[in-house]
Amino acid sequence: MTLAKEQPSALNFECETGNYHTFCPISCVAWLYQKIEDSFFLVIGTKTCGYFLQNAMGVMIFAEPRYAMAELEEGDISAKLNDYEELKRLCLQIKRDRNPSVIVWIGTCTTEIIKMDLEGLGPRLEAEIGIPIVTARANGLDYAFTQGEDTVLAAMAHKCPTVAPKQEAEKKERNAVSSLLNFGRKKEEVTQEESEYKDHTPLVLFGSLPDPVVTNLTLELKKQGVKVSGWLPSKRFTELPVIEQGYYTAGVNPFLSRTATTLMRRRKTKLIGAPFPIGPDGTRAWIEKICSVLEIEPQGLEEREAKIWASLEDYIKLIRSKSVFFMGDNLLEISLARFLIRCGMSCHEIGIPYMDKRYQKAELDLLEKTCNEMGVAIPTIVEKPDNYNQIQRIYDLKPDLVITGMAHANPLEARGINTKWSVEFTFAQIHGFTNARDILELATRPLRRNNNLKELGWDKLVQEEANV
Amino acid sequence: MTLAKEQPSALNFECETGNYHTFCPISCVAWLYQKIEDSFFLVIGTKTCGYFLQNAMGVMIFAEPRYAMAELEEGDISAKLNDYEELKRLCLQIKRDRNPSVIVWIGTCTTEIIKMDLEGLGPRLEAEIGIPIVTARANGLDYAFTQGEDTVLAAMAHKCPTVAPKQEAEKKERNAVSSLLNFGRKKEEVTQEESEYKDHTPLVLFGSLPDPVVTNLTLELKKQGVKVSGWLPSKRFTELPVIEQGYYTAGVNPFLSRTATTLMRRRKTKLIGAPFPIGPDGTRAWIEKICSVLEIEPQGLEEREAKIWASLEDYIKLIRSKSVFFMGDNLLEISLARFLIRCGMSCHEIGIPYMDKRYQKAELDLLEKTCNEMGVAIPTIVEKPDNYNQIQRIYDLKPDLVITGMAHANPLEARGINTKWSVEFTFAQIHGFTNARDILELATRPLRRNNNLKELGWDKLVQEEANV
Amino acid sequence: MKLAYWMYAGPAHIGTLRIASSFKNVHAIMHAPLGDDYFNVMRSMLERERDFTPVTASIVDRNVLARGSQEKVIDNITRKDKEENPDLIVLTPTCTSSILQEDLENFVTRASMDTKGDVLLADVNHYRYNELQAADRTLHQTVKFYLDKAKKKDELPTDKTEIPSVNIIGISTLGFHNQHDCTELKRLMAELGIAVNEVIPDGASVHNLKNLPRAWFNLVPYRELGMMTAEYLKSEFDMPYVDITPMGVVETARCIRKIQQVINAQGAEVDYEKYINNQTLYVSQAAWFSRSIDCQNLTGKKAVVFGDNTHAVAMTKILAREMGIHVVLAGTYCKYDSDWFREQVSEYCDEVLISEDNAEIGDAIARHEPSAIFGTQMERHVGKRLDIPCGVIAAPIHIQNFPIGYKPFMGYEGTNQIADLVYNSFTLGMEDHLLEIFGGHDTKEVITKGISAGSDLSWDKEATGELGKIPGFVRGKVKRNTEKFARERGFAVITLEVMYAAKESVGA
Amino acid sequence: MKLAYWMYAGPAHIGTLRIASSFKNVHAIMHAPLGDDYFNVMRSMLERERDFTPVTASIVDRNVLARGSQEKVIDNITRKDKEENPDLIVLTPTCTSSILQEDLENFVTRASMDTKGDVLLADVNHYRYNELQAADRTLHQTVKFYLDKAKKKDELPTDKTEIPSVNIIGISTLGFHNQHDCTELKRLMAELGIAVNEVIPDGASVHNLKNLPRAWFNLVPYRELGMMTAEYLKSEFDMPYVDITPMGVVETARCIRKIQQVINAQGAEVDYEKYINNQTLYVSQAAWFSRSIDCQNLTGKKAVVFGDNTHAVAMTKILAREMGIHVVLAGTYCKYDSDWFREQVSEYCDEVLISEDNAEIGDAIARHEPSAIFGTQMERHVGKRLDIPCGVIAAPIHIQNFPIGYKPFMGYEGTNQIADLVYNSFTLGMEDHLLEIFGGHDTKEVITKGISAGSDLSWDKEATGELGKIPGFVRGKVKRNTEKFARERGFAVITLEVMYAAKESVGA
Repeated sequence: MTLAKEQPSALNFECETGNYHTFCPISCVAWLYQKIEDSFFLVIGTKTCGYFLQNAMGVMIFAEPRYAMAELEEGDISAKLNDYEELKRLCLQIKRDRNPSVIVWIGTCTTEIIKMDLEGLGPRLEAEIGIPIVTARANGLDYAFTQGEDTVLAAMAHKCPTVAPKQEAEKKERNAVSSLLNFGRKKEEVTQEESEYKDHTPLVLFGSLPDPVVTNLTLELKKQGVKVSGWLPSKRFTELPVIEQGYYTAGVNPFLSRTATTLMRRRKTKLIGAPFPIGPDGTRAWIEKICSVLEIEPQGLEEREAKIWASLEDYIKLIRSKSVFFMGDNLLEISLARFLIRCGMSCHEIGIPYMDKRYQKAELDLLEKTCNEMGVAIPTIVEKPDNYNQIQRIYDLKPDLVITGMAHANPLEARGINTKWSVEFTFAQIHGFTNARDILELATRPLRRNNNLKELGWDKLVQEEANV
Repeated sequence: MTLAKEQPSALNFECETGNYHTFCPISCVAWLYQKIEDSFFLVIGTKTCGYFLQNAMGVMIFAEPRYAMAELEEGDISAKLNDYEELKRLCLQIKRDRNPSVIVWIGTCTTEIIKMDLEGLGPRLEAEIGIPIVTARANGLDYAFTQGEDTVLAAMAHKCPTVAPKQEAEKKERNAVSSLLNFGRKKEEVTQEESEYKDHTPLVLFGSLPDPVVTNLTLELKKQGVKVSGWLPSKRFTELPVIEQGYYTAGVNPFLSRTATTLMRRRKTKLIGAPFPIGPDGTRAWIEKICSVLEIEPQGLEEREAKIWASLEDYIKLIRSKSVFFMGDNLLEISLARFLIRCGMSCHEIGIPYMDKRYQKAELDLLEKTCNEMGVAIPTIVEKPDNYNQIQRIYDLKPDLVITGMAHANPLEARGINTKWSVEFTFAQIHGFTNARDILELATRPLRRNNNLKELGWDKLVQEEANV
Repeated sequence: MKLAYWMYAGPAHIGTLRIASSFKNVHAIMHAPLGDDYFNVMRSMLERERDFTPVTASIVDRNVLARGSQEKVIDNITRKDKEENPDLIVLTPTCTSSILQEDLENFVTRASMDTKGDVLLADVNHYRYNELQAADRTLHQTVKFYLDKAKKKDELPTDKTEIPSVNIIGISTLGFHNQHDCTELKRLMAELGIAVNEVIPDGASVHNLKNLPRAWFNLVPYRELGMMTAEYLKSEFDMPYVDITPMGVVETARCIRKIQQVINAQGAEVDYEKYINNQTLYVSQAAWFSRSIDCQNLTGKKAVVFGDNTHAVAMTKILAREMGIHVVLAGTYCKYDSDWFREQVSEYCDEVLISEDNAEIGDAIARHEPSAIFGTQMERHVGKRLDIPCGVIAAPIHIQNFPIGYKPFMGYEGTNQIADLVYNSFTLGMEDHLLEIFGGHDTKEVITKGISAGSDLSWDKEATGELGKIPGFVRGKVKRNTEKFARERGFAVITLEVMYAAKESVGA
Repeated sequence: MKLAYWMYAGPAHIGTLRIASSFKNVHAIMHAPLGDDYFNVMRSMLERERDFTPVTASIVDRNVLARGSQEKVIDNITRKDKEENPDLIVLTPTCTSSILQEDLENFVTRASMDTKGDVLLADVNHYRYNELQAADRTLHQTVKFYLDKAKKKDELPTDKTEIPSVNIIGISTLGFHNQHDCTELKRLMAELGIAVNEVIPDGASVHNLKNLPRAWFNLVPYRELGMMTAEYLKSEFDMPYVDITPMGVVETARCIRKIQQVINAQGAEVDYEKYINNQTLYVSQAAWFSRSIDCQNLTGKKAVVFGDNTHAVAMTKILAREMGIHVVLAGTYCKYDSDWFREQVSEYCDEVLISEDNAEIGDAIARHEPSAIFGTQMERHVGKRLDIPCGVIAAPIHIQNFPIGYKPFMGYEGTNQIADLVYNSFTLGMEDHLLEIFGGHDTKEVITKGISAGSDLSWDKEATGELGKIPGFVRGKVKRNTEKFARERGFAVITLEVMYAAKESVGA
């Protein structure tokens, strides 16, 4: 793709509302049940939902994970059976077999269509069987892929305690992160360390990240004197953070607009709108924004960012001046595009399943700013893209790299187009300064590999005629 | 094979001194290094010896067992190198890497031919490096397969202490078996238990058996009030049994004639000549003979034997009136033939690599008696059989089962002849009352399997013409 | 409602899509919410398919739900007809959209007015039938549609092929080793002098379906897919079919003998006995393996078999009859066809289990403690937990069931592959056990010495905890690189901060 | 002396016997002590050979040693000549008997006076050459013997075959996947329109050796076996040879292009480019696998390769060049041919290791911590210890290298098999790691519930100890049966006596 240097312009949004492929939002179960160790997820849906989790999500390898299907049968659909009694039977069995601290009900398209009143049933059953029940409508009628997590966190936000339990406050570290960080230290040390923090209104972060990334981001903020009071979700449901009115909150992922809204409207917190901590540029901007809101002067971030960029040079030289095309899958597209453009790539089109321009405002601004600074054309952002049309555009544009869902990668590769699965960015550890390298490790892999293969003359592996 | 009922006659011995196949006597390393847990076996020989142990003995699966080759190279053969210095270098390395309680040198055909003076070098090196060295000439010029164990045990017999260490005698159970049996009991119980034993001259058993079989036979004798003072070999070299002049000894395997002689001539013990404890008949005869020599009246052996026989009926009915042919491999042939004849089989020929008529006298007598009682012809015993001739005889005789070495089994099966590897009897637990079942499990396996296959018409799987 | 941790068969629309996308130049429109189109992912990922899966989701979202989906569905059908010119467009709902009780038949009628190709609504009840049944029905529906059409147009050929010929029915995309089985069946037919008239649905053109009746007989190798079609062709066109799965030496011979009988009844004069004999005894190595010493040592060992009807039945017979292995339990998840299963296996095993509940099967395995399992991926995991080796013999499919190398289950090469599977299942397990038996004697220290050459550095508790969270397969590397970094910079204690600094600096 | 725990190549006589017993109707007499004849065991066991191995040991024992072995050796040669009528009897000593420095050449001369068949003494120094070198020499010696003989008798054909033809040199018994490679090479030659003149030594008759020069060229697929013969045929008969191992897509193409060049130089006019292109892109799945997403995820992963020259070189090239895998170390145990190895691999790997010492290789693997190993059985065990998956690519042979199912390493099907091997080596390891990563979250209790349903019985310490000695894979069963027995008879505590009673009673 040869780049005609255009004059930078404002962001251009389109909405194709086409037939595009992405994973079902119930996917979030696959990572959330691992993240929240004392949880159990019950997906209330059909064989179609269950087979998806089992076979397409690749969680087939787990014989008995802490999630299950409540598989709706003909009697459930035709409303011959009593929903409450059925759910009670299943939840009692789960209680008996696993005894989790929380059961998360994942509603699906089917429960929407048959209008099953999960929000009504949940509290009744919770009271009757004595296990907290969280109800999330992670259905494909309203949401795409990663937004499933948004529905769960938004629902879970209601379960966070309003005030810190006063009695225990000193005896025991309620918050999982700080007890993790203080693991093995004497109490005096911990108390002493408190003084390293600046005095500020408590801050709660939201978004499900693997534990090492949680630690990493918490430490980055600690370096600036910012104390993270808690994360939503926590490692255990029993350790959900306290959220009092007036606390600050900040998200780490671009697909959490509903959770952000819930925290603002229902829990009366103040949202810090920042770019997301993906890439050294995003991470720096995220920390700076948090610091600025908390009225703290950030220290050494510029040097830090510069050092990280310098350490990425070996990867960056592989993609500089190359072009990338996002088909749209996991809602991380804007942040990734912004980072890759900062790395020197150009980007013609960013497909994205859903675009909340308000929640992503800071990120969109940074994208525009980045394009201007790097002197590349501002991409078109296509919401709900039509995959068929996109493929025609890819044939025309011949981008050096296409970031796409799992259904399209092999066929595009067979046609000589480099691809990377977007879903890998969902599962990899990509947040913060130190993980920027991992994003590039993933993004450059097809280029490194296919450069190698190019010499072998295996560019296109499809025939016009049917294969023998 | 239809059996013409012949009149029983005396045993008929032949010696073909032909070209027969059996394993090399260094094989014993494979089980002895496992049996004696603090040992290290060093086989002093050529690549031929090493490759045998590695590939043919099937010990290929162990990456680093407690044995190794001292591989003779051209300089060793041409005597350009100093044997003592070379062996010292290797043994020091073994000491450094593994620090065993004993290093057993296994001499081979090559050390015989180049007349390496292992017996002379051993004591010198032992004194210099401070690790006991046992030297055994397990070479194929003089011995066959299982006789390798005989050479090692005969050499090890010299290392057994002459008198029990008096100081420690009460403090600590020196003997491995009794400490095994008394494991975890209070001392009073042990003392009290001593009274269960009759008073008799100490008895030491010889022959390497897996630990559960050692326990089993020791318990069988205990039931009769016979106390086993020790086993040669013991589980650890440091726990070799005390052997005083005048002790009784008894062997558990038919291939230990050299060990028996050493114990008699060098250690002045009295050998109890008995059939071997293989099969309920042999086990009973063995116990009876030991009791009789120790002047103890055995209790309940007849009922015991009868009960075992009754429990074997499901297997015995599969082989009753069938015929077996021994090609000769591991020297267990006489005992196995005697047991199988007692089970109702007939046997035309017993090939055997080596026949010590004196050491096996009681077993041979029992064989003859068994044939007479069962009314079957007495087998011809062929020492050092010629395998080619045997195969011609097998074609003529069409026995129902051929017990043979590993080289002949598949070709015989392909010609519709049922076979069982003799080597399996070497490695299986076949001694004592309770293990009789395991012998029949092995012996009947080809019959059970091939009965099944016969209906499928896959009797012969070789063509006159070359296969496609 | 049913509490389900695992499913053996997929939902109905997967079966329909397997048929539709197996045909050449047929496109499917799936009327479904976002995310239900994961069939495309499975095909692309598991089969490493080079082409785009010819399935398009006509997405049902909140707006569509409010407005009704007729317009969108019809638009998508006619659009796809123009874009790709398929011979046929198959419309299918999923479990979810089928609840809407829309008149999809009417959508199809409306759409087909504007399309060049044919349009068909897959006629399956999504709550009564599973993937396998739906596939069988959709294949039958498609075949009947084109034969009826040809009849109406008077284009049905009336003659038979000159030489004996066969239709192989039931080869489809995402089927368990289907591609290799098909290759092997074609080879077998060639060796028997039988022409392959059509293979359906995989790679077939719907235009050629009208030629099906020209074959002398139909071969249905899989019990699960093709029987309805074969029955239909028998009742409508009097075509005989052979439904003996040619798996294992005995059943392959029985299948060939049945073929001989069927074609000789139509005037051929073939005698396949010599071929069978030669293959059995000298070409295939399986019969010889059964007789060899290796297999002798498997005699009487206990095995559990579980899978779909086709494979569980075949494996049970092979293990019991050809290898003398003791099948303590044979089971299937094809509940809808359980009578046939019982009839086939009952004389070859101690116990029969018909169930779709994986916990029940897991418990049965734990109870029997077999030496080996032959089952699905699910049983393989049960086996891993119980330390029992498991050979995978049946779907649900997994990427390992799409090997690149040639691995049929059927025909004579199939018998070889199965012999290897059986042998390796038992003996690889055996190797672990041998290592365990002698484990205490096999010193492990020496060789592992090379890994951690005694560290001069200490890790504080936080860092140790963090290290523990790193996946095992990279942990060693991270540890080493971090220590190297710390050593170079003179840190004596590794803290979390040092760890992250190391990661930034050297990518540890 | 050398302290050796493991050997990569066997002793010389194994090489000689592999050649002798590969030929049809050739018998070998091994002049050796009892037990040295384990070659017969290896052939019978590993290859599951149906026929008796045509090797007889003429046993050297104490008596023979005293009297001299001449009489016995000659007797055995003449006896075998009468019994089996072999075309040729090959006499070989072993390491041991070669020390006796007897005039074996003279024994042979004496014996051949009384034999109908030919008699040959294998001319190998047993202390200087290993199995591979000895095999190469014996093949050369045998070929030369028969070509000299034919020359002397003036029976050498002087013409070439009508169509381009090849001798495939180096296929032998007990070779690593040799049989399947040979089948694949024959298929490849057939597709190239090249006739196979002779395959040696496997299945060849010594009488046909004189026809070797009729072929247009020789193909030597394995570096270790056949080069001496090919060189001899080149220098004596001006026959060109192709020694490019057709393993992997790139090298297979290079081999075919070289063949094209060689036969076109002799007047043929072939162009294989279209064939190569079609096979590479559409028939073999390996090139597509290399480009597919599955393989993309292997990019840059580290691997160690170790084996014989042929396979280690080929795998290194395939991994580095065709799959983008980072070969951190490539090694061989063929020390005698190490220059060639270095030349072949040095541009494809970081480090080269030439060694026969398995500890050195194990340490190198531990140091590199690769994601996968491709090596011999030895490296597989190193991998097991270090928890690194290993694909086996080279001898020493093991029964698993004689699969019943078709598994060539060479040619286009070989490329498929290798792709599977690579993929499975990495991903099966990956599966374990994934389970480990999520292990803590994956509750194991429920499914194992079925195993130990809470025992009401206690085991005393002796019995517990004894139970512990029972191999793990039967321990559960013994425990259960013993408890059942004890429960039925009302024992509350299980002692050693109860255990044995149970064994006798119920076979526990």
